[in-house]
Amino acid sequence: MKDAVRIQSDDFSQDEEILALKASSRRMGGIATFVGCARDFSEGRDVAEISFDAYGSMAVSEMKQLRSDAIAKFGLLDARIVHRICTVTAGDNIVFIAAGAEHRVAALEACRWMIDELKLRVPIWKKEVTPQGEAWVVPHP
Amino acid sequence: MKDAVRIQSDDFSQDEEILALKASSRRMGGIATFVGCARDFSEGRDVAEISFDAYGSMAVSEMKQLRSDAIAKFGLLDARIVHRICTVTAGDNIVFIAAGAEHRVAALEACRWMIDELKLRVPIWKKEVTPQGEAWVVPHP
Amino acid sequence: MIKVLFFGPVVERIGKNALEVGYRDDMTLQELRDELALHYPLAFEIVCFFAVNGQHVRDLALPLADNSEVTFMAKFSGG
Amino acid sequence: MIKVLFFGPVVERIGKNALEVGYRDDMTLQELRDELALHYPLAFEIVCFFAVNGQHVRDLALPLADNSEVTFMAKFSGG
Repeated sequence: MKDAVRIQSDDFSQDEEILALKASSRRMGGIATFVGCARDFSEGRDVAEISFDAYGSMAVSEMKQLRSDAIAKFGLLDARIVHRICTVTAGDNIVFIAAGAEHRVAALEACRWMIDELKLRVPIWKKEVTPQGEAWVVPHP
Repeated sequence: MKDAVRIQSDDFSQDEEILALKASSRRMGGIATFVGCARDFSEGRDVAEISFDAYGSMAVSEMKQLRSDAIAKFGLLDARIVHRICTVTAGDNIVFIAAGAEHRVAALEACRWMIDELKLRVPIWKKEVTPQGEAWVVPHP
Repeated sequence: MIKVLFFGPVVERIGKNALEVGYRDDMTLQELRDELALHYPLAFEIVCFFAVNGQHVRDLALPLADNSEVTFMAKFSGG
Repeated sequence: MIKVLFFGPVVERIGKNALEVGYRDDMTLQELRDELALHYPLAFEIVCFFAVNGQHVRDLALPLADNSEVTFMAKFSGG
């Protein structure tokens, strides 16, 4: 089975990830997921493609820590985080978060918390290629 | 392509549902999903299987209304709701909710709202089969 | 004729999933409910939602049309 | 020797993704930052996170050990 936390170039399968998540417990009643994907338009500009840079070793260790923190904070049965580092175009998947818990509230809250925290903690940067040139994305507060 | 709102006996594929959701727009940056599944233990009792009864025609029309309401309320690009009506055992999928939006907050909030509302609005009832016999599930307030 | 439907936990307490009640002029949902509750008190203990022709109805004063499909439902537990 | 790493938008402003700085006794993260900021002011305008050996560091008074890996990072935009 694939690691619960990964950085990879290839796309991921939600079915495969959910199956792996479920394998951890037969008490899981709720699974919340978030998929972030590439848009063809951002901040008023067309976007042809998005590429990434990452501090790979730190990004993976931060994602592992984030997963453990979420499991402890929300009493999850399991959680998974996958981030692609490659060049993507509109519609392509970028990030996958899954939280599994006995009941839905914990799963839903943990999923939201994980994607919010990932954006704050994990050293990955996004560059948009537009008809006007390339630009690193400046996140809003 | 399958309908965005369905009641069915068969299992569903998250990959297939997400692909269908994404097909509606290239502006979709965030997709939140919720999967409810059968647990082997509930309210202190082992659960061998779960079966369902539904007021089918009303359930589908309520689910369609719920999807439209969510799209309008949260400015979603698309949403999908699938509920299985059959007999399931631990680990099996029961319900699938997906919300796709330009940005993650709308998708995450809509997903949570839809599963909460589904439980309040949609005429479906769950019966648990335990070693002590069968019992219709009484939802907590 | 009014067609009355039951589902899930209500069926179990009524012993059947449908029955028919003769239509009377100016009949309201409240009257139909009270009449059935007299015959099936245990079932109506758990009834808390009402639908007419597949639409949620909150106001029991609603007059019923002939040939309506009326449903008395327990709290939902899907999802 | 201190190994200094840069990523993404910072690389673009520095012109390279790594450099080495001689180690001095009692050297702090603040001193290293100030020294580099003098040479690369544009890059340090956007630096807002610091890591030492792959761990977030918030206190710039942290003394650096020889052979540390130090990273000066712009706001993250992953996810």
